[in-house]
Amino acid sequence: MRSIKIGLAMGAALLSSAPLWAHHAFTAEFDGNKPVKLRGTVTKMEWINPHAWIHIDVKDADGKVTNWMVECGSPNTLLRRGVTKNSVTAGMEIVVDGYQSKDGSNHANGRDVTFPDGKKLFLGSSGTGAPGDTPEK
Amino acid sequence: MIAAASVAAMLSVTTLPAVAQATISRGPRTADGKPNLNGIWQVLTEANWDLQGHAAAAGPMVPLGAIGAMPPGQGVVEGEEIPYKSEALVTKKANFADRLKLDPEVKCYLPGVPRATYMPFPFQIVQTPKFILISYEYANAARTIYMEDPGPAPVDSWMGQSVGHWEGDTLVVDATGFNDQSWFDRAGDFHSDALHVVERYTLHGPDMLMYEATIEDKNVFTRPWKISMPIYRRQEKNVQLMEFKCVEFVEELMYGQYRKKPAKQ
Amino acid sequence: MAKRLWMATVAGAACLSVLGWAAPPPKPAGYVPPRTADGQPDIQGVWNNATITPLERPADLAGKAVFTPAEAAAYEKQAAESNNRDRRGKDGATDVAGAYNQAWFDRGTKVVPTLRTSLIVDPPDGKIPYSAGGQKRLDAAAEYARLHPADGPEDLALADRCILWYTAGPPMLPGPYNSNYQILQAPGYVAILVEMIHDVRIIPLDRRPHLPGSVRQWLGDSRGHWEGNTLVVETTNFTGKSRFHGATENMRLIERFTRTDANTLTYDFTVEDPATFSKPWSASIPMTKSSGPIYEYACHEGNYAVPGILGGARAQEAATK
Amino acid sequence: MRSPGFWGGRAPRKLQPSEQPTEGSDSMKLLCALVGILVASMCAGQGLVAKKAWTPPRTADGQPDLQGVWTNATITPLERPADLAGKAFFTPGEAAAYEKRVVENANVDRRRSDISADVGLAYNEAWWDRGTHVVKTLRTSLIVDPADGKLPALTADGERRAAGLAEQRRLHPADGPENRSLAERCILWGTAGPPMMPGPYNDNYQIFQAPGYVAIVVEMIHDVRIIPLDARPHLPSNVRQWLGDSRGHWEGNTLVVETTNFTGKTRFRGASENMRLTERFTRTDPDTILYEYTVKDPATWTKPWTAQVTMAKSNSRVYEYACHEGNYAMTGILTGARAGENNSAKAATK
Repeated sequence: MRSIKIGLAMGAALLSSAPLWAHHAFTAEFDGNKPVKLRGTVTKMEWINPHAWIHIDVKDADGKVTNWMVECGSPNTLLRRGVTKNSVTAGMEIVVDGYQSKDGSNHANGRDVTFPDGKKLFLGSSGTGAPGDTPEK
Repeated sequence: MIAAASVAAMLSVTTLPAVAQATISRGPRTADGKPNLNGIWQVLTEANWDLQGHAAAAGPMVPLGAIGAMPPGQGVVEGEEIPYKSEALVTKKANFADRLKLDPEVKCYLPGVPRATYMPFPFQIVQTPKFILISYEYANAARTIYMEDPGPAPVDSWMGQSVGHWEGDTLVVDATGFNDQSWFDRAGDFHSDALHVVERYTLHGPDMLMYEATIEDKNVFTRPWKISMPIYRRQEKNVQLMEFKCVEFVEELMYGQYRKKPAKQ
Repeated sequence: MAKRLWMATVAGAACLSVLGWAAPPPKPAGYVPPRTADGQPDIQGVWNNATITPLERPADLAGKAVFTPAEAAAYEKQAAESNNRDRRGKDGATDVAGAYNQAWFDRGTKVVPTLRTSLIVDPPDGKIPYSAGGQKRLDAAAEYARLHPADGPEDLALADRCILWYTAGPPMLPGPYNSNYQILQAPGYVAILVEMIHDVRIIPLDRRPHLPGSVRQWLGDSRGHWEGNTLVVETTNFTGKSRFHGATENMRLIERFTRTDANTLTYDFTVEDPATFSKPWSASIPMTKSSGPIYEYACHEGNYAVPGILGGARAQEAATK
Repeated sequence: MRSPGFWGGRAPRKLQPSEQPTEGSDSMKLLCALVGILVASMCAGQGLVAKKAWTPPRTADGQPDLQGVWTNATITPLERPADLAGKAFFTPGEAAAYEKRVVENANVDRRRSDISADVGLAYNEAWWDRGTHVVKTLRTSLIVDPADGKLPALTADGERRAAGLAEQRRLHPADGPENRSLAERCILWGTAGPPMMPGPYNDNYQIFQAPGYVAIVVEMIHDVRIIPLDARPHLPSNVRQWLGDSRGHWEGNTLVVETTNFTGKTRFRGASENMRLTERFTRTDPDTILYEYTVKDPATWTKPWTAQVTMAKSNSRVYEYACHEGNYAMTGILTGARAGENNSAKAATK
């Protein structure tokens, strides 16, 4: 009983005390009032820090193609999970659910990046299955 | 006959470069019996301005005057010429012409390999049996040389992936996994992501390392080519690497135009 | 053995003539120069090459290679008078070109001891043998200079710009003042400190190769070796901007330094540049021992003249508009 | 790092009695005395009473061997949350419950209804690596001194400076690059510190030792701390560095590192450039380094404070984290701010 109470209290504490920011404030770069949902074809994947960028060609209803850049996280995290530069290849079709940049350029954050069937482009979460998650023998 | 042989030996000795003749001392050793490369090192060469031999020249920035000029260098390329493919030579020349905009060093970007070695900044080697760390003062760049091959690099990077082994008393480093962003010098010498560098570090006495790098990139060069230079131990009392975190120094250059109140030109 | 030596001498002579080293070998007057500790003939000391003998033979001396002693004395007297800057010019332009009092000049007062009428000893006419191409470039450069006398600093003489004086050369020619040199020798090197613009020529003697062809220097790239008591210096890698009598960057220079007596260093040089000269040409200048010292000639640091010349040109342009 | 919220971790599952630092014993005894017999028995149950210390292996030159790749990712926060006031340690059961809840709450793949919060979550969970465990000591905060797990009170000067910085941030959130955090500028991450604090991902370190030196490669922004052990003097005091100037020595099996010469721009929790940092690295078992640091800065805090983080051995590698080279975000943030200003100006003229 006691431990449950503590658990509940901790959850509340976490929400109140943990602003979820990455390398930089995404709220400073992307506009919450401009949600975008893009379905496109990967043209290039930049495996760079501080953030990886996926370049995609998005075709609109009239058939006009626009290139978008989609901001992701630090590649290093994924490298520890076995991802390599061959994991994302040009021609892959993906769906990006995110927010457009405040300056109006064709940049969006990859708030949720999936394949068209809804499966996530990258799987994994903190501390699960990462090679480094188990101590070295 | 004996006399002839000794004359021949004398002749061959005198044709060796002076540095090779100086290999009298094998230098210090680590506990595991390897040449001890630990220490703070720095080149004394103008290779960072241009790997090839070059006369002094004015720099690209008039207000910098003599501070910004290019010091002359005799060149560190074996055979003098870098064997560019013809179309790559065009790129190199264009790089040089537009170097203020394009040289990654201007923007405080990571130097890559081998340029990190001959930047005019010291670096420190921390040598352990399984890993050798090279910490460069410029842009706080760092490389770990893996003495056991960890397998191919998962993605390309600026400093690449380095795998080392000992050939006798020479540390041989095989470096791959580079992106195509770094340059070899301020003269616009460049490479693609197919770059493969083999470096050789050999102690000549306690205070000098002979450095060689063989550079191979089938997209840019017609054949592998080699540079070499001595690297000297910094011997000042209490010498240490200091910070050259230059990002701060290029923020105005790179982002000044986006300021709320841009500085007046 | 003797035969082989003889053959080598013949071969050497042939080689010399092919290279155009037509300068007469200095008289071996029996003088044996002292040696440095490492065995080089000792040419150290402060030397001065000031002379009133011109590089090229004046037109009115055509056909006359050597003065008699009396002619030399007359020539020296005349030169001293006409050179005397204390004598004011006949018009403003001439007078202003005189610049300043005679005391500031130090061109020497004597012709060379050989009494030659020109420093050039080959060709025999004492003239630089320009090729057609060389003359054309020279004329074009003169025309350019006429049209653009002072558009920018690059239009001024190298000496005006404090970049290079003829006294440094190489070849090292006498100038109107400060024609002083100090030679120092160390194992493997001969160093020549030129007073004008504190240029130093450090000449390695170890037969190393020249700098890469892509590297070009105002003073070129010198390599030396001893032939008997003569220091022979070969210089290449000049810049295309050096402008030594219109020569191109491919000029090749051979200098020969021979101490012919305690107080004389005979300096001979041969210039080769087929793009400019129809044949190699040679000159000979005696350098005289001097008590020194060499003083600092910082030039650029106090060169008020460049803004003065350029500012003057701008003012003149504004006035003629 | 402006994000104090990511205490990720991969602590091994069980804490051995011998892992407790000898240094911690006094304060732990004091704590036990303060909170009474119930807590004391809990402490004992978790093996906080030091037994015979594990002896670390030695390097060839005789240093205790700290070498290897280590991660300090943990979900334990720096300061004890208000609702855990008075509770210094979890029981193993409480820790497990806490870890489960935090991991669930943190999962960013769950979209948030608050749009601003949702944008702030940036990208999918796969890119994050905050850890899933509390520190091995089962402490509820990284701060161990003061005993309440909170930063000590700011001095009047410290408060004034903190208020000034906050005001500066409010008035000039993105006027130019220097208004942004050091991490956003790719100058310094909290993982490098020093002190070296866990962050939201890539909390990895590789320690190298050679005679006379300990070198710590910090994955974030490839910072390297090379710590001389020869008792040399610090750099002249006019030389100020982001990472300060570190000098180390061994006290038994503990590496003690003193760092001074910080810049006034380093901004570690509002500290001044005169901050003096003492770090203590003790390898308590093959897979654990107990990392403890004490911050002294009388200009900022009314008294020194001390925190502990356990670092876990990792079989991963340290990968290159080039940051500045691909920092498109700085341009995006500044142009975003300019776009916002233009919009406001247009709205005002309508």
